[in-house]
Amino acid sequence: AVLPVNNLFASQRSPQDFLPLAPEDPTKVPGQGPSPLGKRSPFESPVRKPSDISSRTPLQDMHGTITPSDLHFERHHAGIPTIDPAIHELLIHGLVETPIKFTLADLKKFPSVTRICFIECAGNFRTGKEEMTPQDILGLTSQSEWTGVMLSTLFNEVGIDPSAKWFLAEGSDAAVMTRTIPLSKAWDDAMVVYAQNGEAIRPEQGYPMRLLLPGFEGNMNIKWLRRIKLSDEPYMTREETSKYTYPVKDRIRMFSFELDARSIIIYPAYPAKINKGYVQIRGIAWSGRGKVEKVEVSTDRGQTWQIANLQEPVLSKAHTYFRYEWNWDGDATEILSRVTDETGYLQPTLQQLIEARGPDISGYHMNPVTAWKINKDGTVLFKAEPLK
Amino acid sequence: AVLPVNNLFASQRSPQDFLPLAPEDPTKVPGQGPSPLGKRSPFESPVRKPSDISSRTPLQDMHGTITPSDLHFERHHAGIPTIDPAIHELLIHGLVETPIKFTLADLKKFPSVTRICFIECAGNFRTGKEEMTPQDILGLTSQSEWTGVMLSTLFNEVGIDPSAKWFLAEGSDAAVMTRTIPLSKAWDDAMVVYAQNGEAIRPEQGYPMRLLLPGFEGNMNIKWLRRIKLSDEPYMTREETSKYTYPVKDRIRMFSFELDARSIIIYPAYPAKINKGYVQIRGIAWSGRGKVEKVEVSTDRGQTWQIANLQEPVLSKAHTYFRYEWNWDGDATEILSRVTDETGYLQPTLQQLIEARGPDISGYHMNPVTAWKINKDGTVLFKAEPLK
Amino acid sequence: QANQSIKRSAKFGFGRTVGFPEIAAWDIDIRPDGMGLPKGRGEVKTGRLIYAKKCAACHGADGKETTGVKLLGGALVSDSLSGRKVKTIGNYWPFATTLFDYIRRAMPYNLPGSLNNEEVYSLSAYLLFANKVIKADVVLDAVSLPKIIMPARKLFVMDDRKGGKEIK
Amino acid sequence: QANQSIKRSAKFGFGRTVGFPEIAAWDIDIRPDGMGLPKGRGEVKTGRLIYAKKCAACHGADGKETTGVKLLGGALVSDSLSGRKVKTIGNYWPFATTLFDYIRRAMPYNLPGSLNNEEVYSLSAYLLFANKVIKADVVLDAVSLPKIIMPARKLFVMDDRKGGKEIK
Ligand code: HEC
Ligand code: HEC
Ligand SMILES: [Ca+2]
Ligand SMILES: [Ca+2]
Ligand SMILES: [Ca+2]
Ligand SMILES: [Ca+2]
Ligand SMILES: [Ca+2]
Ligand SMILES: [Ca+2]
Ligand SMILES: [Co+2]
Ligand SMILES: [Co+2]
Repeated sequence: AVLPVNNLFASQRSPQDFLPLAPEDPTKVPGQGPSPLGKRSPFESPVRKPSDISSRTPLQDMHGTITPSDLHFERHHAGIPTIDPAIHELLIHGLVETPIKFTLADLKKFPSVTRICFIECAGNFRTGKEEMTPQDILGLTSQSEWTGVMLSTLFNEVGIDPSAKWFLAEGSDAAVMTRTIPLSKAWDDAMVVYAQNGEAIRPEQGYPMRLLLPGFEGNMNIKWLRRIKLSDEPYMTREETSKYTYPVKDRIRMFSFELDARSIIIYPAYPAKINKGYVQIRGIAWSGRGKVEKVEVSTDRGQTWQIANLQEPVLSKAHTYFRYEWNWDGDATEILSRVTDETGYLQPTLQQLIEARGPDISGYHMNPVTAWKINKDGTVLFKAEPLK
Repeated sequence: AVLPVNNLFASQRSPQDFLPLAPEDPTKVPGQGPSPLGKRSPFESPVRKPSDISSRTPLQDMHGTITPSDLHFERHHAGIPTIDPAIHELLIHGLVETPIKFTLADLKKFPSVTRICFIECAGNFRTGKEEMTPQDILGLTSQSEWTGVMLSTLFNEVGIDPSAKWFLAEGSDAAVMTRTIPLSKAWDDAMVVYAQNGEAIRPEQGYPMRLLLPGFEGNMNIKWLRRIKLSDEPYMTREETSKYTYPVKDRIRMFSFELDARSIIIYPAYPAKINKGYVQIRGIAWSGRGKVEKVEVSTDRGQTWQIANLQEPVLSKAHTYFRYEWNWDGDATEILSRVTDETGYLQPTLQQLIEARGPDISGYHMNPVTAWKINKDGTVLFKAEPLK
Repeated sequence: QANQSIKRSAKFGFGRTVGFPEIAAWDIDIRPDGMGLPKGRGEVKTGRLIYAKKCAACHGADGKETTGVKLLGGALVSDSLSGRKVKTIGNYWPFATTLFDYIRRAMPYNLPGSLNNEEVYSLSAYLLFANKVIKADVVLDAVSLPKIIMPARKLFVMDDRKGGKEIK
Repeated sequence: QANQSIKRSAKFGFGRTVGFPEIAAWDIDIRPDGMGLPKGRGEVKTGRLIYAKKCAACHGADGKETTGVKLLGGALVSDSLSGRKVKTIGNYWPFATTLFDYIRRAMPYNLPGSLNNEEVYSLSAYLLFANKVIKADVVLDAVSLPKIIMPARKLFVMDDRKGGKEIK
């Protein structure tokens, strides 16, 4: 289990790259004094992998469950708006007694609530080649400690008409992103959050306020939230019809909000190289439907499964770190993980998903068990199973 | 309970300061695309308050329990060393079977463990004037999700001689900081950690590795750890004799490791201004001896006490967020909080501490109940009680 | 964990009550039944002209993908339901109202919110025509647009996963 | 939470066994019983000269605080046990070995680790003399240094808090 320093971002940084200078004996040189804001060590530079429309969290580098805010994945449909928090308002209207606009300062006056949960893009799964890292495969999921106000608190404030069954949430970005959400989610655990990991929510995550729908498709957690409208029927917006829908046999499934349980081993994973002997297998598991009940790891290509250790505390709809102590005998093999959530759902194989949904299976809500191939020389490759 | 945007750092930034430009209607302007690393909103700039020797976490701005890594308090005695993680080694020797040096890569091969806990400077208490923020009074405490290896794992690896009762821990900074710690802490919950909030530990917190002694004086959690020596008696280093000791009546108490339970209201607090009516009182409570059992809040100068809500999950030796729903009738008053930990210890008043320790009471291990004065105009001031 | 659902009839009184004009300025959503559609009308031939000027650069001259050419905004037009490889308005969009709503709020990508209602009706007409959903002479307005039955409508089903053990 | 104490007799085998010379290079600690003290010796008068050159700038010409002058490194010298306001070597340090250990590892602040053992013995001698702990003619070495009984020694007690309800 060699995890050499600076291998973490091997894909971004070659060993030839310039490394900063450090004194040979740091005990002989007084160091820099205190400062208003800390910085990373110049020897560490974790990065998201950006594309035109998203950027991915370096899961393989995560030693815990809270994603550093500047490494939280991004997905936006018209870029990150710059919003003046003194001007921004949230309007709640439609089937309500009193339409009200709330400023950020207003929101902060309401009872505040904090919860840790993941946000994951519904399209979070890539495959195709062996040289893929956890970040490449599943980097569109991140976890934060969110603080804000329960949506139910705001809904009680405006007064909800009994005929309301849905609410439209709309962003203040250039896509004016819109999704319809069942009202029941508001009475369950939806929040409007303004803080992330203790401080103000980051611009990429919706500054100054976003909707938080624990366990639901990332896209529905409308960022830069400016409007909520109560309605008796859904709006069939572009993001809930043209996008975030997927073929299931001869039909197209829409309004599939909950993200089914999944897991991934993040170590050892490409491009790590391991040695014979003790190897701690590490990964994360989560479910949009509640708590992780158990994670099983197989080190023999899925023939037998062993229970992994779950890092306490195990929270609902939250990335849960798991670990499994392995002694690698040096033979080529495949290692896999699978999660069972508290509803009894067991993470399926790709084959099971294809059987359930048909051969036209697409990129949304794909949560198959993923395997890593361990070669005799200790190198690790992604087992990129074909989609058909 | 007005908490206007940007009031958070009122002490650092005056309203006249330049604020960034934002488009009048952000829905009409495509925003910036994805990037490798996120940034704060230009409208938010939380900062630590640095002195020559330390910097303080802006507790009043914290909406959760995990301190953003770049806002973690600092205390160092000879500055922050720059350490090349490829060269740095940790030596464990003394009363051991086999003296061993571990590189960072070696440490990462061992079974890893994650835990959330606070680190607090034993000298974390300032008083003296009414215009003090929670950051000024108690900013030398912060909380992170730490990952590393149990010290017991490393001790099993080197083999501990039965005569060993203490271990010396030494840093690689220019102070070559040294403290002696009872061996029992290693068999209990001590760790050598290399990750903080998911990523590599920050330079100010000991990059590439530090000792973590949950609940013990911050100073003992030796940063930039380079050496551990097992011994049958303590070393009486400068930091455990000349410093981190304090008068208790006619004696000087040394080796007082555990930080007794304490709490502080962080909202409303100076310089906030509140309005008549609903105000959510918020704060943090913690104990170096285990879990927070309960937090009580008084809104009538300590005459009566009510139970505050504790944010779940409540973890051992961890900052625990509490909230209390208050209706302010507009009269001048004082608000206070006090914590009871799972050992039954109730946070004392300053008077009780003076009674217990005598009038020479000093800056270490001072955990008195602190009060905020609410004036009729809604302004809030620290009730700076005199130390004698 | 955090879901202490706070039900209270007493109001906190924070926020600012707003009236019709202020709501109307933001109230841009459109429902499948046509609720929210503004006054105005649009024709295919006007739409074709606007499309050429404001949309073709990113979605192609005829809205279709040509092999080897990557469209910045993707294809919008397809011939039939059979070729489901490229998902477009013609073969994948269940409601015509979505088209009006989406174009008005988000397009053109470089100048979102810049089209007036007549332009949006016209573009919707042109794109529905190009996708063989309507004839060349159909005029779109708040009454006719929601009546259009989209070819893909019948394919769409609400989520039928029920949670629990089943893989679906 | 995280404390699954892992007791195993089997070794993981990670890390590198090191021998005496490599350990010795880092093994700078000194115990109250003198264990760790190196060869060499130092005298008050030599110490006074080194102090003036390398220490006085931050700790004052005579190691004492003068009203109105903020010493960068604080006072090191006091006259008696009575004036406990300024905590110094003379009135607050329980062990003389700590002085040698601390000066060698951390002083002078701007050039830590730059003093040789003879210099450290000499500085320790001078500072103990200035604090009226030893006479001007005492020679410090590995044998004599740990024998010094510091005035404050008798004041120090181990933590007597026992946890639980008691405020102490
Ligand atoms: C500068 C490039 C650009 C221009 C000009 C542009 N578009 Fe787009 N269009 C895009 C992009 C990019 C997307 C995908 C947006 C996203 O990521 O959600 C898109 C998406 C669309 C879609 C949704 C397609 C689907 O299947 O979901 C429609 C409809 C559309 N555009 C219509 C138009 C119309 C009509 C115009 C002209 C008024 C126009 N576009 C001009 C770039 C452009
Ligand atoms: C450039 C400034 C500077 C110089 C030069 C300097 N010191 Fe210091 N000294 C300090 C500072 C600053 C501290 C406090 C360090 C800390 O924060 O832990 C200190 C602390 C000390 C202490 C501990 C005091 C206590 O009560 O805990 C001793 C002893 C000491 N110095 C001795 C010396 C000696 C001997 C020399 C010369 C060889 C010296 N110093 C040179 C700045 C200096
Ligand atoms: Ca998303
Ligand atoms: Ca085998
Ligand atoms: Ca400290
Ligand atoms: Ca009153
Ligand atoms: Ca409308
Ligand atoms: Ca020694
Ligand atoms: Co998405
Ligand atoms: Co300190």
